[in-house]
Amino acid sequence: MLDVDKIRKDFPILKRKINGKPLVYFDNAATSQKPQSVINAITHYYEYYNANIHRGVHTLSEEATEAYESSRSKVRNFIGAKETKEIIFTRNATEAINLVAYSWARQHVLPGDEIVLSPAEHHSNFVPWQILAQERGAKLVFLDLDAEGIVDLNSAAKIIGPKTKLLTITQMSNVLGTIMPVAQLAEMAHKQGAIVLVDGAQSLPHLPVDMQKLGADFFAFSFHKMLGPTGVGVLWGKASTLESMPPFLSGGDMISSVWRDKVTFNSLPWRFEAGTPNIADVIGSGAAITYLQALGMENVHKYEQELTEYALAKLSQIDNLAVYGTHDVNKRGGLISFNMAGIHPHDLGQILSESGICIRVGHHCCQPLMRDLNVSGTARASFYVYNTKEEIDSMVEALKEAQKVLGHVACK
Amino acid sequence: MLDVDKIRKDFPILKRKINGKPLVYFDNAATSQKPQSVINAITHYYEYYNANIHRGVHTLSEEATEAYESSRSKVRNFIGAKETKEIIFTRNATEAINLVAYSWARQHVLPGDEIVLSPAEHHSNFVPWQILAQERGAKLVFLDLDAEGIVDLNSAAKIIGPKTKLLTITQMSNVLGTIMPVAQLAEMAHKQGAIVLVDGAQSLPHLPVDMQKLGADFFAFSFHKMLGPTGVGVLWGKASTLESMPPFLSGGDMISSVWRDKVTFNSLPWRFEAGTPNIADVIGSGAAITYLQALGMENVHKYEQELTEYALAKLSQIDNLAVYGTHDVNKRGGLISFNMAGIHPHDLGQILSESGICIRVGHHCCQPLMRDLNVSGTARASFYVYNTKEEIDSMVEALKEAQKVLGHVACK
Amino acid sequence: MSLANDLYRETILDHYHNPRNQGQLENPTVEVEGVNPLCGDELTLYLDIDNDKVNNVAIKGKGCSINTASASMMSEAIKGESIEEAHKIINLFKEMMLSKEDMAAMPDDLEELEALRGVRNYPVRIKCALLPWNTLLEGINGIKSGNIAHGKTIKPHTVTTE
Amino acid sequence: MSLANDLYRETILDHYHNPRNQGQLENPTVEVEGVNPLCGDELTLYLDIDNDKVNNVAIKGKGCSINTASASMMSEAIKGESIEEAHKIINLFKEMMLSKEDMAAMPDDLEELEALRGVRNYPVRIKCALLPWNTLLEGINGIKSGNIAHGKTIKPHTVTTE
Ligand SMILES: Cc1ncc(COP(=O)(O)O)c(C=O)c1O
Ligand SMILES: Cc1ncc(COP(=O)(O)O)c(C=O)c1O
Repeated sequence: MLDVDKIRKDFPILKRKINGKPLVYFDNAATSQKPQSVINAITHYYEYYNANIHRGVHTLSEEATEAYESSRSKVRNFIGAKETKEIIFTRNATEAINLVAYSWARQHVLPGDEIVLSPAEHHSNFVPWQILAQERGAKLVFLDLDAEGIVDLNSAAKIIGPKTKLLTITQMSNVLGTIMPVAQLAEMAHKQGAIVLVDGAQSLPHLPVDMQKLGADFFAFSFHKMLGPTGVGVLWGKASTLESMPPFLSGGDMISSVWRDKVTFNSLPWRFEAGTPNIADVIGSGAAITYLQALGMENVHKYEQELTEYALAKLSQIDNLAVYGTHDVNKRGGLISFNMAGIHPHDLGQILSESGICIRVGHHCCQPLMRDLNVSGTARASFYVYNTKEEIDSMVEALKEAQKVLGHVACK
Repeated sequence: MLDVDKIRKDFPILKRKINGKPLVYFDNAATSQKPQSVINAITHYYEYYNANIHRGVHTLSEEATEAYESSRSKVRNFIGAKETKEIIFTRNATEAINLVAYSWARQHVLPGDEIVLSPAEHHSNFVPWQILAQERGAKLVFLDLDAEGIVDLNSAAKIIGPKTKLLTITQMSNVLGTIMPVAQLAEMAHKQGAIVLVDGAQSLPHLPVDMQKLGADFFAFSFHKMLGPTGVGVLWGKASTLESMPPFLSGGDMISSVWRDKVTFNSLPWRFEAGTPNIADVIGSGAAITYLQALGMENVHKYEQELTEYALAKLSQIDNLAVYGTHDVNKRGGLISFNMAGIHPHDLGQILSESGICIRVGHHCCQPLMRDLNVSGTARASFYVYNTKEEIDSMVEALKEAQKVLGHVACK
Repeated sequence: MSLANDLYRETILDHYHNPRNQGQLENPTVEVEGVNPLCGDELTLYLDIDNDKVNNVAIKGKGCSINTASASMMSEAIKGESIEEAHKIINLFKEMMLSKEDMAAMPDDLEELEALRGVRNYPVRIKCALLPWNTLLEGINGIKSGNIAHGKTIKPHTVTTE
Repeated sequence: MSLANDLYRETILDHYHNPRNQGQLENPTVEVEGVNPLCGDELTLYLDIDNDKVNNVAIKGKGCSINTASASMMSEAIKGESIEEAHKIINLFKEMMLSKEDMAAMPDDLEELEALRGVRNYPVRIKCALLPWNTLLEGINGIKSGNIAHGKTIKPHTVTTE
């Protein structure tokens, strides 16, 4: 199990007070906090061996190249990819998904093809496909969610069919917290000859995930949500699929030879990394993996389940508070969306903030789901390894306080 | 004038020794070193107010949003842009140029159109246009360089014509160091109704540049070359031009409203910033601007001219050493490419590195220019505000040493 | 709690819980949609304008307390006013929200709007308060410029920090 | 200077300044281009292969000292050898460059290649040393697999850190 007291000491921001109260950071699904080791990896790079990579023969450049590429190996190991060339560094999960939309999909998606996705996709795994579908005359087809907020496999078996060219789905909903049956869906899609993209932005930071078991062809995530710095995402892709794809962004470092009238491209993974990469933060991301691996992803997941169980029980004691998605902690991760009758989430977020408690409110970049739920937004508390039950208690107190300030108006 | 002793104390990496010798960093055109204030801005963000921006109501998110957007204002002010909405944060200059290639050019460049560029463009301002031209049946047309390595205006007047749809040109060559007559070229292009993109990756870090005088429609640069962190670039565009462009990357934060079957996009500049941005490094980039503005870009430029004049004089004393590009420091910046007869630049770079001197060797992502010069590569020393004449002396000594080790073989 | 002083004053809560001029008009001169992409506030404004006068206004939408209260107060402030007067009120309000210095108190007949002054201290919420006003501005500018045919809907413009 | 011991040994400088088997063949069995995108080294290898034997080899290219010397030594090592033997030599050389542990000395007839052992300590230069060998490998594999028609050119493959 996790030694949370010890973990908390690794996160300098947790010393912060807001309005005299200790910071309670429950906005981890938006972005996580960073341990000292990640911050130090970045600082050490800038203070000791900052240089541009790949094309340098001098000492700094060699050291920087070595550290940058060793982060790639760490990613490979962390997600169980077969080869380092399957790991492509992007700015964030959003860019990773766009890379697939521009480079793979614009080669393969034809008029009449279907792109199947869940109605709970984040805008980043939704809008690129909406634009593509419109451009290509393809069709977006939505899976159904069951009462618990999980993709319904029976109905999926009917929806995924011979016209399906791509199945794209989040492994964990960033609104409902639900874990989607990705492996089963991938199997259905593959039987139909479709390609499968899994959005791991919410799952990989919190669950053990293994590319050899997931059944996906592409997997996208962001480091800033998993203790790493802002500015780094990853697209994992099966080598054979990536090999067949044309470049997306072009420029320095992704070429092999350039003439006035022709060009040959570099091999994987560099073919998809144009220009000077975010060297410092890729190195910092390596440190984030080291930190998570030391904790153990099984332990991370178990601890968050414990927090979630505790929080769900506490929240159920508040009147007029509704939680979205399943209450079964075996089917969900540590993020909880809720609404309080008569109180707009925006107001809730503000009142909690006065007590130093950071939650996220709004549509969470999931407007289609908000429309399905018929709400303009929700309040969302999301946990990570440094959160505690005491912090959950503080939140529950603050929620009750908010009810007093803004009052549930029965007659509205 | 600059107080270089004081400046050097601001750069922690300059304390480093390599093989017992002080680091001499002359690879600034590849990436610059970072002052403590930039490193601290990043560290402070992570240790004190790290949060996702724009959609948060809690304190950390408000503070982070404020800091992120204030970097945008600093950029606006630094480059003399009219409005903050003209400043779009990207990963690097390469991505900024690709944004124009995907979003603007794919709307406007038609078969038979001409894209005019110099033969000295960096791959990042070359390959995207080569790919586009091929895709669209458009034509790349090359300007001529004069004997000094500067675009020839007389011949340009003949080359830029009614078929020209885009003129794209670097303001300073990253191989020759030459400053290109961008304003005059832009005027010619505008007379023909063309759009003008200026690659400012090498110029903005070293010269005063003002969008109101430059005459460009787009301007691209990278912060890592101007004392800022890796992972941040900027595309500046005229508001009216940007307004007319469709989104490039899509996903979170760049939308206004999303339905299952339609989407509306956010206003500028956010329409072009999809997903969680590189928050920490954008904030760090703001600190880099503050640092440069305190020095004064006129002073930066003058000091580098002084170094360049000194270096050119010293290098001219070495036998069999040829410098590329003009020797007139009023027409060039502080980067010098050279070759020594009989010694491959790769070997030169390695030997200098043994003495702690970092220069760049190779094709500098300018293979078309290398082919024009009929060399496989050059050695390049590039200066910045913390470099000194003593460091240039060390390099000159090391070059002479290299000549002894590898020997100029007259009979080859 | 300073929040109660700044943000959740009684006037605001009153307008939030009982917003005025809710609903929609049968045959509006113009219908304007406003949306705040960052927090999801949405509203539609129905304006009945004739002879340069705002005869009637109705509001449909979901928003937070600040947004709802601001829209509600706005509807009361402009109903029956000339377009010119409406412009003045919009400007006064935006100045109160956005100007760096502390602006003088609102004129007596707009005194109620003072309740929203505290919002200034909460940058994120300023957008909530401004959304109805910017939407209104777009509506009356659309009519004045003659760009908008009678009965037409003006589609969501996006609200920024301006 | 340790560099002189590791990298710029006399044997290497000799091959750099006077590279063997330079030029091109009139009617090669196969012509292979190799390029190192990271530093710009380029070379073309002409191979005359008959009855599973490397009858002749010629090299055209521009490269640094390590690259040039490595290509030159390689050409001497494989000329006249059977394809099978050439494979063995390639493997031995790659092992010397890439294996984590220090490999045993090269057999006597390949002793000269020992001069390149020091390159191991300079990761960036390993690619320079390997480029000719990887290019050769591509050439003989192309012939063996029967994929390559007589006289055909194999286009640049890209060299990575493997
Ligand atoms: C002239 C020029 N343009 C573009 C670039 C590309 O910059 P980046 O790699 O930061 O995208 C460079 C830097 O190498 C450059 O020198
Ligand atoms: C499920 C999901 N997908 C994608 C994203 C996009 O991540 P990023 O903004 O880092 O690109 C997020 C994060 O907000 C998410 O929760």
